[in-house]
Amino acid sequence: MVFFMFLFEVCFVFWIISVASGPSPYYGVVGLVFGAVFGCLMLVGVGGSFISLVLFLIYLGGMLVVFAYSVALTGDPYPSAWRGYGDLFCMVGYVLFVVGAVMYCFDKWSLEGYGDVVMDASGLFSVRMDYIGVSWFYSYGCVMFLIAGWGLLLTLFVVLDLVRGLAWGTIRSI
Amino acid sequence: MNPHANMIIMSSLILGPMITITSNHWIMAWVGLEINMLAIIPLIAKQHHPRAIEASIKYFLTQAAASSLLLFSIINNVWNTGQFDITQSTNTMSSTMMTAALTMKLGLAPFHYWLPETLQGTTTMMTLILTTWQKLAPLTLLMMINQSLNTSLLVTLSLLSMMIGGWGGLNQTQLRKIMAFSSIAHLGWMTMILTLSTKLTLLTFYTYITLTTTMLLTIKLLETNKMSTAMTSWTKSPMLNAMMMLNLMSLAGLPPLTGFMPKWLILQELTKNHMTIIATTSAILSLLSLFFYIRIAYYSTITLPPNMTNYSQQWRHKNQQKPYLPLMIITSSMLTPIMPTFMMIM
Amino acid sequence: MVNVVNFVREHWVHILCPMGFVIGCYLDRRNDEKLSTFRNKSLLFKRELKPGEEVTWR
Amino acid sequence: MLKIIIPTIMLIPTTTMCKPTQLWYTTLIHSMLISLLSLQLFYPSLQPIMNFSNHNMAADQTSTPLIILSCWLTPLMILASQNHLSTEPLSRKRTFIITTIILQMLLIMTFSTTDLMMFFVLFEATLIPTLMMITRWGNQMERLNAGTYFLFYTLMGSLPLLVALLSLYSNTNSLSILTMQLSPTMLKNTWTNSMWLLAALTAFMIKMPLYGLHLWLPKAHVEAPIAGSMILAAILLKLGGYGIIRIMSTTNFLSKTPYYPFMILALWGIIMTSLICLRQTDLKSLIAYSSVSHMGLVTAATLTQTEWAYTGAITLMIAHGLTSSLLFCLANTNYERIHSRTLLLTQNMQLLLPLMGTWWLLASLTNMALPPTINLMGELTIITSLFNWSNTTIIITGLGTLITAIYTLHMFSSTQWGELPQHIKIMAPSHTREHLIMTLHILPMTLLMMKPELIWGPLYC
Repeated sequence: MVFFMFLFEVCFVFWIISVASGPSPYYGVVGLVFGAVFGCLMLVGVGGSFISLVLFLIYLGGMLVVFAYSVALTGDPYPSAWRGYGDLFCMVGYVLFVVGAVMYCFDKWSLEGYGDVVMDASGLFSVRMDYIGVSWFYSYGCVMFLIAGWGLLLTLFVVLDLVRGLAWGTIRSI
Repeated sequence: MNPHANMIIMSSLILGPMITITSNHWIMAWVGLEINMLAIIPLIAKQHHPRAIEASIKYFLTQAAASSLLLFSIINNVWNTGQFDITQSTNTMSSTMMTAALTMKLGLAPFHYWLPETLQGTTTMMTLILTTWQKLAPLTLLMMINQSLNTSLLVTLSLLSMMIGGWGGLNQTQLRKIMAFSSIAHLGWMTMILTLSTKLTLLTFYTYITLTTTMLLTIKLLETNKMSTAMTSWTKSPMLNAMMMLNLMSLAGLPPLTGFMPKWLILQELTKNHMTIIATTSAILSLLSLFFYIRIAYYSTITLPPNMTNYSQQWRHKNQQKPYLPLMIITSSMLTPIMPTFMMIM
Repeated sequence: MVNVVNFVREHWVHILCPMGFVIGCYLDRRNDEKLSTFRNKSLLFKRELKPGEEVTWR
Repeated sequence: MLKIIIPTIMLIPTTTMCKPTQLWYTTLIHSMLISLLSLQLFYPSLQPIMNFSNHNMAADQTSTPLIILSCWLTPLMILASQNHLSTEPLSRKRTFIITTIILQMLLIMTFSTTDLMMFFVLFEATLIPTLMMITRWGNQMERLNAGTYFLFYTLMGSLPLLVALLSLYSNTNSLSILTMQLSPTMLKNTWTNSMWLLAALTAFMIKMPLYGLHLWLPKAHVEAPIAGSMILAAILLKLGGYGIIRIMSTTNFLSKTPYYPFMILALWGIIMTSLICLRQTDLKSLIAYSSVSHMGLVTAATLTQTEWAYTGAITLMIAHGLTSSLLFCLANTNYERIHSRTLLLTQNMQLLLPLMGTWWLLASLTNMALPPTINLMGELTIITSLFNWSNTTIIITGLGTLITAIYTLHMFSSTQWGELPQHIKIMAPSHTREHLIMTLHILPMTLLMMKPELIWGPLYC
């Protein structure tokens, strides 16, 4: 399991680097989706299988929105992948930044405890801890749910309106 | 824009800050901010002009960064205190980060760079919304967490934004950019007093809204976007133009006018707390803003060019009578005597 | 009659300042009374009416 | 007090609604009536009490002459601006007159308020009408620069004053002028109190103006229209002196050391500005610098804080107010004919305008403080009190009076005698209106010569 976790983490970082350094938004979205997949797998690794499933679905939905945004904002007919040294510098710089930040943060904020909590129930509970959230969601979170739904609807409208443009299908004027 | 879509977007624009203001839960406050931010993007980009699109992207990027920072600090706060309650954000580091995020949303220095660009990119009415309505939600959140804010940090930020608001505006010729810098300086006054007295923050905010609204509506009515068109605006509505000078003086906070009232009370509160030097500094920094206000006044009211109009057919400008504008001018210039009432209400 | 109406219409603005003076006199007098009532409450400064005097604040 | 203020306020609708042909004389007559009405304030000021009007307003011996002077100046300003505004459209004439009326109203309230905070607010409030008058109705393009100088110099000084007043308020919980002397917190001679005093005095020193802080004044005077110059020289400078007298009463017992820089600058300024007057080519600038020189005497007097000094300061303020206003009016009559302020271009005026020559003579004589003018009374009292404060000041003050006499004579002789300039082809004769202005300036001076205790201030009572 430890090896799997390590694999997931490496893949997560790899895809996030691809988002950070990729010149074209199309591939950036792909990178985000795969990053989300591995992030959710990491969550499974620490024991939150249900929450990772929910998160994965929401991420996929969100990615579609992001994808729509990026399509709207670029309208790039020939998306380009990595090429040249500039992207390489971006990548290396980002890795260095992440490593530095993690080292710094581990010192400063003592974040060691973040991964240790396992979401299994303990004591007399027979339900897993992250399932309790589901019941809470349907009892207390109704209004929140409605508002979040309104937010998604609004996002749809916003994207549609932005994509509509003047005469073009996308906003090419940038 | 499609009227239905417009209605949905406008109602969300109103709904967002409402959710933020009424919520007691950090996540709901964050959701309100997000809804608000999403709703205003198509309104900024309404003309689909390159500058408008640029403005909307700048706005989106800044606000999204601020939102994510806010969300992170919320989570951090929850991790440390176990509380989603807004008023209980007692963790020092997360409250500092919240300050950074919210001031970024407000456009306070040193996170102010997006504000003049965005305001210059859009229409005057959107400038009005951006400088007044959009400040409401972040400012409310700041006031709600004012117990755990760091006074010296806020005072530093506010002095910085007073300086930047003053110095930045000196070099501008576009009225909307000048209004952006004026907004930065006023926000400085609001955050200055935030940890000492939130009621004064509110009062400052109200007067700021009144003054800025009047000013921008006047700009809208006279269609003066820059200093050179301000030169000839007196042909359109001479009286309104003369009143614009009073309004500008009021924005600068010259004594008998409305703008002086919040400054007076803030200086009093600061002196009461033995922050005399800071009070003097901030009072003198307001002179920087006065300089560019008075420059606008010189251009629009004081100096009349010998030639009639630089633009052809300026006199054909359709003069729309706005019945609310005289009322707003009166409130924005003569409200200081009402101060005792304010103090009693609050 | 027409002359009077015309005269009034021509010169009515001249009444504003004297009217202001009358109002001002009235308000000043009221303030004087208020202040002297306040003064007459104090044991040190209060004053009885002299014969032939109507008010104490002159 | 309300019986002066409310008619003044009612003068504004009168101005906006009176018939266009009657505009000048309606406003003139009504404002003149108001100023005559204000003379009744002299009666209670002869008793040693604060004359309360209501619980916010009171007038005492210090403020009464200044209130009456500001009432007196408004009809004169309206009278003097008629030619200057003759080419303007009607609505702007009305706006101009309303500006002067608002200024009068604010000045009355400033001088009569009993609360230092109200005093500050109204003191600042006079800035806006004055700024409008200077920058909107001035003649040259430099007026914008002058307006900026005027506004920023004054505000730079008065914002520390605001903070100083607020800190005094948070210490003593009252800013009433009447009870200020009784407050115990200002007794100690500490750094804090010295800094407080510095902050509180600088605003008034700039307004006075003290030598070194005076650069805004010649600019403003030169660029302002005639009404602006008159009100600036006659009243607005006196706001500074009045403010110093009021603030000084709060700091009765402080040691004298913090005043030394101000005192030195004031005394040195008397000499320096008089010398500057000697080499001026600009008539209005010369009169402005002469104001600075006279105000230096007033500043020095108010800093010594004796009864005699206050008396001299008030007397000199009133005398100088009338004199400098008269001089500006005279300069303006030349300016309206020659369209230049240069001394060299306005020579031998007494040949062209003989009666004006008489007014010039009288004005010059009062300006150099010839006996028995009230200028002399003021200067003599101030010099005596300064001599009492320190014997060596007699050198500076004596020299100051000497140079004052020299430059006044220089001004008089270079305008009235000499070669008639070649470029004058057509010269309008002097109007009755102009003679009326001069008379209305000279008349109060002459009358005050006969009954000086009206402006004698605290010493008489």
